[in-house]
Amino acid sequence: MVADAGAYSGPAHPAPARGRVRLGGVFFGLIGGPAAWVTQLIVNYGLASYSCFPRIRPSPYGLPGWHGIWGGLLAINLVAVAVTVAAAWISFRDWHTTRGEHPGHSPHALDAGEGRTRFLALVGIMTALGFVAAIVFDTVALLAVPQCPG
Amino acid sequence: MADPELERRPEFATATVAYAHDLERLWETSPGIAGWLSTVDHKEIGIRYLVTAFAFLCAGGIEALLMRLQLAGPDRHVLGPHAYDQAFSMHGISMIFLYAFPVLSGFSNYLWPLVLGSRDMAFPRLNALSYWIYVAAGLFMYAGLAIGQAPNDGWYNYVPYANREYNPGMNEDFYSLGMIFLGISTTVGSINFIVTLARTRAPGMSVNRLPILVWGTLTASVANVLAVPSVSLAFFLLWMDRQFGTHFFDVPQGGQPLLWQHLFWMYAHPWVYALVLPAMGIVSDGLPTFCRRPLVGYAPVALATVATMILGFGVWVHHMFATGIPNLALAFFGGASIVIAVPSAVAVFAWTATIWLGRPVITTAFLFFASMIVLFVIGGVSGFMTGSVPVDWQLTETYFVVAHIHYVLIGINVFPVVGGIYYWFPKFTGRMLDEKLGKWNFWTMFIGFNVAFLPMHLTGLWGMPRRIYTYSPDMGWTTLNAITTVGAFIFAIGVAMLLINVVISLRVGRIAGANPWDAPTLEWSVPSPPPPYNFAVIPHVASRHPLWEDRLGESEVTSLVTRGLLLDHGRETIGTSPLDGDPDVILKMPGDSYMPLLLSVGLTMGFVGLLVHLWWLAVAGAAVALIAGVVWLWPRGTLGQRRVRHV
Amino acid sequence: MSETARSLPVLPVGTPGRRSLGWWGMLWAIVTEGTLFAYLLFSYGYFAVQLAGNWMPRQVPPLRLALPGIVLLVISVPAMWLGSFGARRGRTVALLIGLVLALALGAAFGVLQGLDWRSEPLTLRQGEFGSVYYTLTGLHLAHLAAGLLGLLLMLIWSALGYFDARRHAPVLILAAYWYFVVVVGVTVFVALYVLPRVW
Amino acid sequence: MSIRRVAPAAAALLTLLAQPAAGQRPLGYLHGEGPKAWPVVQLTLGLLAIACVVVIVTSALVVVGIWRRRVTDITDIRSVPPTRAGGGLRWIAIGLGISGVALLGSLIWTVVVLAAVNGPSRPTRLTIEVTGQQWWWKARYLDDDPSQQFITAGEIHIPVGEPVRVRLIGGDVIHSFWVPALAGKMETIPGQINETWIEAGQPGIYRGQCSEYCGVQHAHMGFLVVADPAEKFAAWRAAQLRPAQVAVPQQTGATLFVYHCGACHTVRGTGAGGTVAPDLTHLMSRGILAGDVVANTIGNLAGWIANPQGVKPGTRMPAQDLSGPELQRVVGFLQTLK
Repeated sequence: MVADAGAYSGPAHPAPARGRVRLGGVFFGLIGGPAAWVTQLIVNYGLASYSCFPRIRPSPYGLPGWHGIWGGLLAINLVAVAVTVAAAWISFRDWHTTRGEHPGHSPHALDAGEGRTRFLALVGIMTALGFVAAIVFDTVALLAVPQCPG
Repeated sequence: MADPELERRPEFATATVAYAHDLERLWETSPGIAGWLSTVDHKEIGIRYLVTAFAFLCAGGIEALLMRLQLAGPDRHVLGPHAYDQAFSMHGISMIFLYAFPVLSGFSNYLWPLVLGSRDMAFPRLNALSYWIYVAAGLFMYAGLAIGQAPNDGWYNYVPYANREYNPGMNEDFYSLGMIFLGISTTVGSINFIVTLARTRAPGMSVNRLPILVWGTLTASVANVLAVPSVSLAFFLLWMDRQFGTHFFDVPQGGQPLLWQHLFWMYAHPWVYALVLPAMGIVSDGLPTFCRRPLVGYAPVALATVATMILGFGVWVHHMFATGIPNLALAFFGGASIVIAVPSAVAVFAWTATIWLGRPVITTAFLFFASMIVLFVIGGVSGFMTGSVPVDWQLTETYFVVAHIHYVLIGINVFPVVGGIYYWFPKFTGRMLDEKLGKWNFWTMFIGFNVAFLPMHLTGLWGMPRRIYTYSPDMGWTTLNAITTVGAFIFAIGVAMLLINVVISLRVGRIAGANPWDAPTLEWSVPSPPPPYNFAVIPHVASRHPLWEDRLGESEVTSLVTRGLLLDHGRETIGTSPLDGDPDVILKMPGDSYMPLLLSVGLTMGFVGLLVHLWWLAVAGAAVALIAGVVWLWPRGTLGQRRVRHV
Repeated sequence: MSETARSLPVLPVGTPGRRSLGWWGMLWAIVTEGTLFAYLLFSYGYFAVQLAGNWMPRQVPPLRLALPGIVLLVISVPAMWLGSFGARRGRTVALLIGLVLALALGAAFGVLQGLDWRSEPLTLRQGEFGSVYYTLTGLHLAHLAAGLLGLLLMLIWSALGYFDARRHAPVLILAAYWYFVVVVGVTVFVALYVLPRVW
Repeated sequence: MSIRRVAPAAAALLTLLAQPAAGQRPLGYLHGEGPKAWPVVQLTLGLLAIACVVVIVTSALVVVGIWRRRVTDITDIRSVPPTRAGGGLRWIAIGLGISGVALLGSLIWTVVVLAAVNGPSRPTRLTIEVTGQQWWWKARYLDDDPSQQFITAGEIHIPVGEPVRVRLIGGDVIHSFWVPALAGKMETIPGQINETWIEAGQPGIYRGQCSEYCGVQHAHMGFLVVADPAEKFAAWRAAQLRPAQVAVPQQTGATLFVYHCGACHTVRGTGAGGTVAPDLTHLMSRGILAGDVVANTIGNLAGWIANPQGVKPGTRMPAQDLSGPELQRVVGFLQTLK
């Protein structure tokens, strides 16, 4: 058995630019959008369903005092969009500082995924943009469907 | 000088014959029944998972064929209503819980350490435990069928019908306890996958170099960790209601039937994605091999996998559109259910582009993978229709949904799985499956499946409700049902062809060699079948296609496959950091052990005791499990737990 | 072959603290068990919303035994911390003292909870609240029992000299689990004993 | 093949599937007969057309993609070296763009329909409380005046062209109220009250069916919704309010009925006052028996009473120990319940 400890020469590190970004920012970029989306979905669902189906029977015209929640629901969605855009921006910043991590332009980074730091930044951008779309899809409902069955 | 038992610099070299021989001695399972019962080799366990899952597939398939005979025409008497109800319930349970997920666990168990460049899963014994519990839980639920008291409320088991008042037999007790039992297996298996991924990859395998299969199973595992408690809790509460008179779902006392639906679907919707994402991963990894081209859009496809699962957690209410929830609240989930098509579209276009831009080599595995794209799209668009709230009010609980779920589960699970078997059988056994029989196998399954289930959409649109044991001739469903029954039998013949091919090829199949498909990933760098230690030297990965690097010519560095880390001071593998795969520990892996088996025997005793109210048996089972657990965890000198005292 | 060679560092062998696989496994076990309690608390909240005020028993569970119990359980956190601190530094005495204290405090909580059950006028079959109350506290007690068993094992293993400054992963793993049990205990306490009072 | 040519063709095919034989498929929902059903039918057909186009286009892409550069001899796999030809990302971008637009469009259409069928366009004058029971349907016609309320089973009459509110009660387990030609499903859930509404645009008999699995006879839990013109409906309603008149020749049959069946069934005007089974006061005004297992003919009625478990295995209705002549008398009495 050949013992040449110390003579190890592995390939280059997969993320040479990892020192240039903050790990917390990377994670926020990745989970900010999904977290905002899931929060607005569940909170809006709870409010919308409670306001016209409290307990055992529906309240066709809505609970007294709950008529104004439409604006609240919309506001929640806007906050969610803002958080997601912030996540996109942080990811974009990380992408900007690390895009030279590996040879190859950005389509190549999408296709092959080399350069771990810039890969995560790119994934963060896509995630956030995707979840902006998801939140918009939920907001469409708010614009058309009445709060209660009537 | 530091104690070499506690820290050392791993040697780096090429494997010699003597060294490989040492590894063989360290890692091999002892022969005979003793080794068979105590092995923790992930490859052995993976194969067992696959074989057991196929056994349950066949059982569920026989139930399906009986149902199809009953429904082949109006007013038939093949099965009575009681038998039919148990048949469709056991069919669902078998296919969803005992086949579809475990079969993917089988692939992942076998393949993960090989594609990740490791020597075993993070917790080999937990792996064995997970398998034994799976078998025990499956047999536990089938024991109900054997005594004619199988679960009879469908796989989603709505209360209050599942309550004791309406369902006084033991049927639902088998289901409740069986699902809690099975949940243990799923949970420990999932944790095992997650930690394996986080900690035991080959050096250099950063997260951007993971095969998509790994992304699929990882995502499914995280989802299971978060979702399985929901269903275990639901079944536990149901069992408490049934046995101890609690009031969770008991309406006269204020119990909430919709709470069951929430808990069940919060689990079951993510679960459905857990049944398909690893299978989509199989296609994402298999298709490029045969298209002679890396997968188009690795990053978007990896992201789509994860995003599907995240969105999958937010759509559980779309199973509850008809429960009276106000329309606005439903509309939010309608939006989520429609937007979930976006990541699916990413995957579909990535696969299609891979085919267009590659040079497809038409093998049986390729046919299964490529046909899956079409079946996936059909299952996807019918799912998209059910996401539209008002349309779903009509579609739900009709055969349209039955068609949808079969396109999803057969199209996106069975087809990739069978393709995966054609693809990896050479790796598993060292022999190729017969390609000629394979083509027959594919076309029979493909035609049979579509004959059975494509017309079923129309059966649904023409109003046939699901779970009815018979129908009258004036409903207009006779012809369609007859066609579906014919298709189901053709499909069954196709599955039988696969089994025949496996049996024949095991004996006379062409010898495969290490890499018969000229595939790019690490598992093809080791002999077929792989030695018990997988890798003589731990490889060092420099790209996502270690075996194609020379020809793709885009990486200025190359992965090291034949030269690598020598780890032979006992059963060892390398531990690496989660993001970048930097080596940070030399892991000592446990040897074979009877404790996983003993622990699952104890748990089985416990659950049987709870089922039949033999409390002493339950306590004895718990005691056996406890003893097995303590022995299992007892620190061992050879593991480095105890300091070796140099006197 | 790349010339950007990196020499491999000296690596620890076996199960060094938080690099051990067991620690990572425990983290995820905590995640899944925590989720279990989250779903149960969700069910509790669901009943609270659906049944409004009509489901609380006339007497909410008394604090007489529960309050001292939860205080003891919280005090077990520094005890457990002392134990794991001792393990990390190889100070066996601190390790043993911490483990014994945590074991005693945890057991005391269990005994008080058991006494509480006995003195409780509520029963398992008494409405939703009774069902939720016993299921939540019962599941927590089951997790506590597992923790106590773990503590007992750690005591035995420590006494046998299995742990030192370099090898102590099981203690850290158990400590993580124990903190989880305490957090769940406090959450359950707040949900069952405090919230009904401030409603 | 362009999408523009495929879409109308698919839509035409779907319309063909939906329209001609509607009457032969009484539970089909590709045709609707009321303002609540029409927008949903259009949406269903629209989404179905989109779905078909997507399937056809992607299948064609896959098949052509395989065909054009295929290698059939698999022993050659090594002779086809792996390469990375560029341009694949464009596929994903274009595909995402098209599907995103289609999805957003479908969602907007969905919420518009959802808003349209959210509630009746006019105030409702009639509310029917429908209870799902294992395995039959009870309907109580509500009225502010208790004397104007009555209960019937299996057959719900409504006035044509008028929205009717349906209040859904779960009698035992969860069932689902579904009249495909008029509206989608709504579950009847014990412990909560759901509300929906239906409106028939045309007079007719619409078949309904329980559509949530509810036990062994889930298959036989049908009902009928009969939409009548206003006058006819009013006459029916007036008739239903009347108690039964027991003619002298039927006295024995009525007594036997009260003794054997009265604990479960009600016939107003007799001593039979049970509430766990269908109200039979106007049994002969209904076309179906036992949750639509059989048509309401004299033979079926006698057979059903004589051997309920044979007709509908698992039904809650127990067999009665009636001799042949007794059975005839009971059936004879029931035949008078017009």
